[in-house]
Amino acid sequence: MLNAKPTLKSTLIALLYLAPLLLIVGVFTLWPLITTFLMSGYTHYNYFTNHVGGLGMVNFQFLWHDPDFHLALRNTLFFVIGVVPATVFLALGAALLLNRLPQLATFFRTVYFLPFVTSTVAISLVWNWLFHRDNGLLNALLRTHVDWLNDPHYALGALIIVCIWQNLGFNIILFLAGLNHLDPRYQAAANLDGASTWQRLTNVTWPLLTPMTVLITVNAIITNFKVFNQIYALFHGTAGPANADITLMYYLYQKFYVENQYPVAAACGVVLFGLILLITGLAALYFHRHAWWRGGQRG
Amino acid sequence: MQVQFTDITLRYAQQTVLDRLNFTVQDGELVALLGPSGSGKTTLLNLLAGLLTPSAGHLLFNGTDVTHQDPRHRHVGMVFQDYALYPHLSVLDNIAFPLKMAHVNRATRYAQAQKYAQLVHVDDQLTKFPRALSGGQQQRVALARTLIKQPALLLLDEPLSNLDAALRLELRDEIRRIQRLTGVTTLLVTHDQDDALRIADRIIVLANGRIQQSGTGAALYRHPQNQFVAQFIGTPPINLIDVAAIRPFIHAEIPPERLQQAATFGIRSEALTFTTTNQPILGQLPITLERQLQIGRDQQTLVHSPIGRLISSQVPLTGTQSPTTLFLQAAGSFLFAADGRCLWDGDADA
Amino acid sequence: MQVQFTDITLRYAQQTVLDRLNFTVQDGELVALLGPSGSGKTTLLNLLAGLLTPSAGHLLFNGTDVTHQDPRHRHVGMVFQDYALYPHLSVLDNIAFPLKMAHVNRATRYAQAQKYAQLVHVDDQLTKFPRALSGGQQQRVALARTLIKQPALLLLDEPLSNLDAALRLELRDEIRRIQRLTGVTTLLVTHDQDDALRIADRIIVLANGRIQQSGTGAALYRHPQNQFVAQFIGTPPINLIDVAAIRPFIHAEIPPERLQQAATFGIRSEALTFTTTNQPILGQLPITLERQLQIGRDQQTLVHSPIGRLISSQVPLTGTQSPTTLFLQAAGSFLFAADGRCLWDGDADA
Amino acid sequence: QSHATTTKPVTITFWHGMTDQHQVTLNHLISQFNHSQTRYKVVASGQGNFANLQQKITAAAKSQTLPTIAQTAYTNVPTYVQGGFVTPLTPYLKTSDLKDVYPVFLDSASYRGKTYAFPFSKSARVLFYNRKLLAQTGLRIPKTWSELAQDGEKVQVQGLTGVAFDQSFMSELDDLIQQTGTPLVSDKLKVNANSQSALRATHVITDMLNAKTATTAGTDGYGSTQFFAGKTLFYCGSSAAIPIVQASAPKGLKWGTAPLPSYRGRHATSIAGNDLVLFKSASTAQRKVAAAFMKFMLAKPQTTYWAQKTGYLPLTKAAQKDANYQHYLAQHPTAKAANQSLPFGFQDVAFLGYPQYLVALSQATDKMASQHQSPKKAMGTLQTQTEKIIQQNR
Amino acid sequence: MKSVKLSLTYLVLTLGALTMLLPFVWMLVTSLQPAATTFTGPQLRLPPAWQWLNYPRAWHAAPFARYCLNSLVVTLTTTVGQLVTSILAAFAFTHLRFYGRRILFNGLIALMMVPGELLLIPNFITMTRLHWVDTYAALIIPWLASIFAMFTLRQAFNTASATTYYAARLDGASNWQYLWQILVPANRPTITAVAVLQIIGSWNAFMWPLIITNFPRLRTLPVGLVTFTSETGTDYPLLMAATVFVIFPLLILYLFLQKYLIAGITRANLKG
Ligand SMILES: Nc1ncnc2c1ncn2[C@@H]1O[C@H](COP(=O)(O)OP(=O)(O)OP(=O)(O)O)[C@@H](O)[C@H]1O
Ligand SMILES: Nc1ncnc2c1ncn2[C@@H]1O[C@H](COP(=O)(O)OP(=O)(O)OP(=O)(O)O)[C@@H](O)[C@H]1O
Ligand SMILES: [Mg+2]
Ligand SMILES: [Mg+2]
Repeated sequence: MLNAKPTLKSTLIALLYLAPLLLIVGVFTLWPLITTFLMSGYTHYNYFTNHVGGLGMVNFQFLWHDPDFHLALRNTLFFVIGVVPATVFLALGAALLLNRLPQLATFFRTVYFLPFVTSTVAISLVWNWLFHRDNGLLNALLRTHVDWLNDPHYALGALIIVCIWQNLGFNIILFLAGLNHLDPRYQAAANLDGASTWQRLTNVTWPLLTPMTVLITVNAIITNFKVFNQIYALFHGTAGPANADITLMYYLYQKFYVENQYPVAAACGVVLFGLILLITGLAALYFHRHAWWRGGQRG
Repeated sequence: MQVQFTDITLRYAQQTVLDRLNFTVQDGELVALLGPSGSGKTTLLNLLAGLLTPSAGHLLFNGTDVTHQDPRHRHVGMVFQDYALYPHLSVLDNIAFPLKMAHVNRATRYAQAQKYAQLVHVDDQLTKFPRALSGGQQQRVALARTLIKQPALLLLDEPLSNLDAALRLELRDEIRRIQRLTGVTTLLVTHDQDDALRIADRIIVLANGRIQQSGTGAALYRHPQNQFVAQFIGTPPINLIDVAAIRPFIHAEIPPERLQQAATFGIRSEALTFTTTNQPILGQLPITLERQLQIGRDQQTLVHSPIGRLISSQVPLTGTQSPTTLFLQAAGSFLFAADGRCLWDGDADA
Repeated sequence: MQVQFTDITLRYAQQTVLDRLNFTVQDGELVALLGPSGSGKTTLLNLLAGLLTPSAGHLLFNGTDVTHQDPRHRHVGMVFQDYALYPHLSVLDNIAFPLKMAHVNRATRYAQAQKYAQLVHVDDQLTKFPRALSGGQQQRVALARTLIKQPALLLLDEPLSNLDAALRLELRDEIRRIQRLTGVTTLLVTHDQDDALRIADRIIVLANGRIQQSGTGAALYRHPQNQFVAQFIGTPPINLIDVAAIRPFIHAEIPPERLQQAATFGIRSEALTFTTTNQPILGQLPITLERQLQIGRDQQTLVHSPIGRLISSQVPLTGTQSPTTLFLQAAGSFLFAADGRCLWDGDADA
Repeated sequence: QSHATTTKPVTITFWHGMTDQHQVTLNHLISQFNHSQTRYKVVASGQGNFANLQQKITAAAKSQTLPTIAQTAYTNVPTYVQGGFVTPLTPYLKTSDLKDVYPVFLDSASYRGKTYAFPFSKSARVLFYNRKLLAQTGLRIPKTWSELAQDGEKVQVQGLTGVAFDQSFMSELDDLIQQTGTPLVSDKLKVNANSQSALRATHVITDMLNAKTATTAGTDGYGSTQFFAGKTLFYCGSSAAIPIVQASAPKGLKWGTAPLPSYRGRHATSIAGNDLVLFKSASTAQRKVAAAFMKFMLAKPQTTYWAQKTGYLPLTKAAQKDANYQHYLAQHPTAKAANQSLPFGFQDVAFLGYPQYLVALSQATDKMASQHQSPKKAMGTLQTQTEKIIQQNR
Repeated sequence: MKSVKLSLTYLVLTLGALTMLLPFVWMLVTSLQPAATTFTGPQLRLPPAWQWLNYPRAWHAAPFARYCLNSLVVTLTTTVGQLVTSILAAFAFTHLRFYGRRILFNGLIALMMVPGELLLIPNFITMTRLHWVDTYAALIIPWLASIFAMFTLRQAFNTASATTYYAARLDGASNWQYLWQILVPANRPTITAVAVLQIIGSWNAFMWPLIITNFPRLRTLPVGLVTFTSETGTDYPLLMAATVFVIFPLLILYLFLQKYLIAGITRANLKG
């Protein structure tokens, strides 16, 4: 209860509640992860016969020296930094706007949800058109003549835009659910306390939304670190012009499924995993410091 | 700030909570709002604060129509019935919040907050979050948060209900003092008639969507305009008897046509006396003593009489001699019509 | 159910809220828990309910140690200070919830819920959700929900604080009636001493982590064991004067060594009388009248005297003749040591 | 796998990456095979597109749940051999069975002296041309790459583009270097990416690109998009795309196909496409069935039917000479070019690490196309990368 | 002032909505184009003649009826399963005290970071060991747990009123009863949101169903969409037509669930 301490019995009971999830996650996520970790240390490994020539850091050394990997790493970090904050803030903004609509809220919510169900193929085709150098809408609007998708300078930016746009609906839904949970009394109280709309947002809504923000941020970091499908679709199966959009995940995919470099792919997976862990950890730490008001009891 | 309700009606889905309300609160007045639970007191405050918009009618502040004005611009401070403290802010930050919104600098606002925390005796809880406060502590923080912004209109929704008697008296007087000092127009919702009678300039009794009566505490107590008010104000509650039953016992002169129209006879507990005083007497009632109760320095006596059970607060604690008759004083006796109207008031009319 | 606290201590992070508490509540007893805001009343109820586990000590129900028993198996009913209604259930479902948990069939449980809703007068709100209820209505729903399960131990945390006087009296008596009828052991937290004095078999005063005194209402009022209790119980609050200041005015005999040890002299408002009665008198005080206040049928008089400002409730409303001396009755006068202990009690010792 | 009984036919499973109409055609042929006798049965199942199919084979190989045969590129054979799950066809297909097959299909299909891959869905690269523009500009179909380059320059002033490539021009580059006589990677696994002749050949394309007389398709994927816009004279594409080009060409556009131009007097056209492989896990009986099915597919009626319906190349000389097929060519003149290319068709040598090499090649061409990297630099990188790949996989 | 703000809000939202609508409209328009016209590059232009027949053609290009049934079965079971396992776990993390709670939770969050592409083949091997290839079990069981769903629900449960929990426990509810009778209904919007996201995830799952099944009998709708792409190009009109009927059920479902995304009761009129 309020100040209860864990006991053996309570731990057993909790494990019963956790068992289904743990079982499935253990078998289908943890176990493959372990095999991947192991594989990343194999040298002269025959993937099919399972013959292990030896153990070592060769695969990591390979990554260390591979310029493509460096590029992928740089692109990925750049991409995540470009996408995550924008995703969180745009989704929050849109959710806040949607939340206060007196009319047509359902309509707008549905529309914003559309990209999430529309097929990636259709989306990438439309963006292909929007970004097209000659008959693209973007160039027409901006009065430019940029080859967004085929110019290595712009291709990563284009990908960032597409990813932000596409994940918006998903995050809006989550933020709307979060906003729904807020007690309107706090808004009323802040209103009476003289808070402007902006002050209400920064001083009341935003801190109270912390749990949802943590969720969305962590999730955005994770999914964007793992971005692959959008690249594949947007650049017609390549990693963009001159590898401009190669990400760690694309690199991993290519090494594993195209080049049959299984241990290298595993090593890349390990690096990717470690990297996400690090960044997510930092984000969580940041939010943790800002959310301890929930009390030590739960949280 | 002068506040004026003109023909204000408020309906929720099925129910009309306030029905064409008209009244004015003068600038600097402290008005207590009394009324049964669910009568619309909180609703009324919410209307004033701008958190609800009336279904019909207009709300004027100093003569300006503010019916549709944003709450933020009304300069209203409100203690919510359930406090609505910000869960993510410490006590100090909660209290300082309105000042922060007004862009008061950090040092000044914390100094102020500290001062108000002291005022409501939560200065030893400043770093705690609301979750870790007791009910009464939360209520006090809410009060401090409201007072600190020095609003033009102060709305207090049962701000002291969770405090112990001593603290309650202290804070009640403190509120009164501050109110006097700053001259802020104040509406105080309370269920404690003692509070209302003691600090309010005027009391408004709200029930069934309408204002039943408005006036000073003494006026309401001594000259209720209808049976509801008579019944609602005063402990122990007024004794209500069928007029037909009591008629034989009344010897003094009550205008007969009034007696004719009346349906109910009301007797305050202090109007049933053991001895006669220099006050006019209406009659005498034979009684048998049923039970006596000492509450603090106060005693109540439950007696049995031919017209039913009655409560008197004027029978001394009996050692041996038990009274057999009680006198019925005119002051404190009322006649009510079937629709509740007060037809005759022993204090004023006798 | 008999409830026994043995050496129970409860600490939060920084603060010891309850400090080696020992007391017993007998089976069928109704005990009122009084104490200043933040003194740990809610904490104590939470301990009983099993929502908190004591940091040290044991809790016995009928002699069995239940310190670590699951709340669900304690057969405890509790009205929470903040009601804790289920937001997604209608009023009817809220009230019926405990019966649903007990697998009572649908028809029976709704019939029962209806009955209890009637009891607390929320039967016209049955289909509403908690958010659409007024504060007092929510509180009544919480009360009904607790009563319906007919617990073996009833814990009421200020269950009537948001109700108007009439309803409050009615429900208070209703609680008492049900309690008598079912013989359920009950702990009632209240800030209303009137409630406590009127329905409790016994009152426990909790402050500073300890039980200050326990006894009937009259005992606490007339024979407080320490200054805290004397101060805490009774309105208007007791007058407290420095012993040195009052000594010259005391003529009757008070044991001198007591007077020597004492630091403070306490005088209840009703011990300052206008006329002498057959009660022993300690002395006479010259006064000038400062202010008189009529509250309902009660009046309080603020007077100025050489020993400071005093409140008396025994000065009649003055028309013309204003009193110049007041008598100091023995009954209602107390001597307190510097540490608060009561050294001499005018009622018992004089 | 279940053993064949007298009553129950021996069943083999066949994974392929054919979709839509091609799948229909394939299924038709398979059911013909199944009905042609009662002892064998082929059960085919589509596994998505080729990328999906590769993933499935990898997964199945790893977990030892492979089918009997599967469609795959012969360039994967070295990897499969190393993984030890593919078996040579030689014991089951006699040389006589294959003698009529165009040698180009078989030459590189053998690895370390054994034949593992059976040609299946093959295509060649051809030159598409815009008849109207050709007539307008008075140009002829170029016979050589230099003609093509000159044509590009000539029409540039009229706002026209000479040639459009697909997203990557690596096939064309491969062809050009092959035509110098020293292929990018020789049979002895010698890498010739940055040889003088290879660089010169590379310049043929990059010079055009830099002069903007040629374009790559970029994210359009296929050069045909450009070609259809009517401002491009030529388009280098796969013969497999002809049916689709046919269907989607704008109304007014008249176009034809021709074999790719020659370079330095030599013709060479790379053959792309997929083959069939037989997996080791198959029982002897199944292997025999697989062989029977392959032979069935080589028979004239099947081969011609397959070629006509899908636009893939006919596999045998007999099929090409077949009157039926000739009639088809007459009606579909655009299909001729690919067939004409067959005599000088070639396939890359397969070696362990080929997929890595392919990625490196594609990156090199991409760098030249989108970053205008010099051939010297790009091909130099390719040279070292490829050498390293071959070295590591030795 | 208020109305200016409001119209600004509408303006911004409408602009956003247009970009959101565009791909969808494009999809619809393309699905009605004559075959292969879009091969000339993506552009929004009305078809010269509306090819309604694209829909039946696309429908018959692959066993979509069968796929649809499979998709339904898989989506329903996995979504319900995920919700159940996630709800149970989220409850344990928020309302139960046990040793290693923090570590276990953080460990699970870390597992969210494992790239799915790495899991494919090891899981396939597990499936073959279990002899589950080509069974519904393979399609369903690995997806019965979702750490993301658990995480979302845990965040929601964490903000639930503590006293309500205590009240329910005192009212005789076991943890189990509290969970299902109070906590879950009270968090309906979040649970619906999670469900919607999971449904979409399962419905669009492509790689796993393809890898784990060898025959059309057990395949799901997205696998059917591969029919329209080949090595030389994609038949966009048919693909889009198929896509439209593949995602149509999701839209209907979303419209239906929309009202549950908003908590009707807890958002009743503002109260003091
Ligand atoms: N979770 C907590 N963490 C730390 N301190 C707490 C916590 N809960 C309560 N307290 C402190 O414990 C003390 C007793 O609290 P409790 O709620 O029992 O008081 P109470 O007697 O019920 O007061 P009230 O009459 O105001 O409701 C208070 O000082 C409060 O601040
Ligand atoms: N959101 C709502 N929807 C419907 N009815 C409501 C709503 N809010 C309040 N009510 C009803 O309006 C009436 C007045 O409520 P209000 O809260 O103003 O009462 P109150 O006078 O403050 O009562 P209390 O003293 O119990 O707090 C009550 O009957 C209540 O049930
Ligand atoms: Mg209220
Ligand atoms: Mg409390």
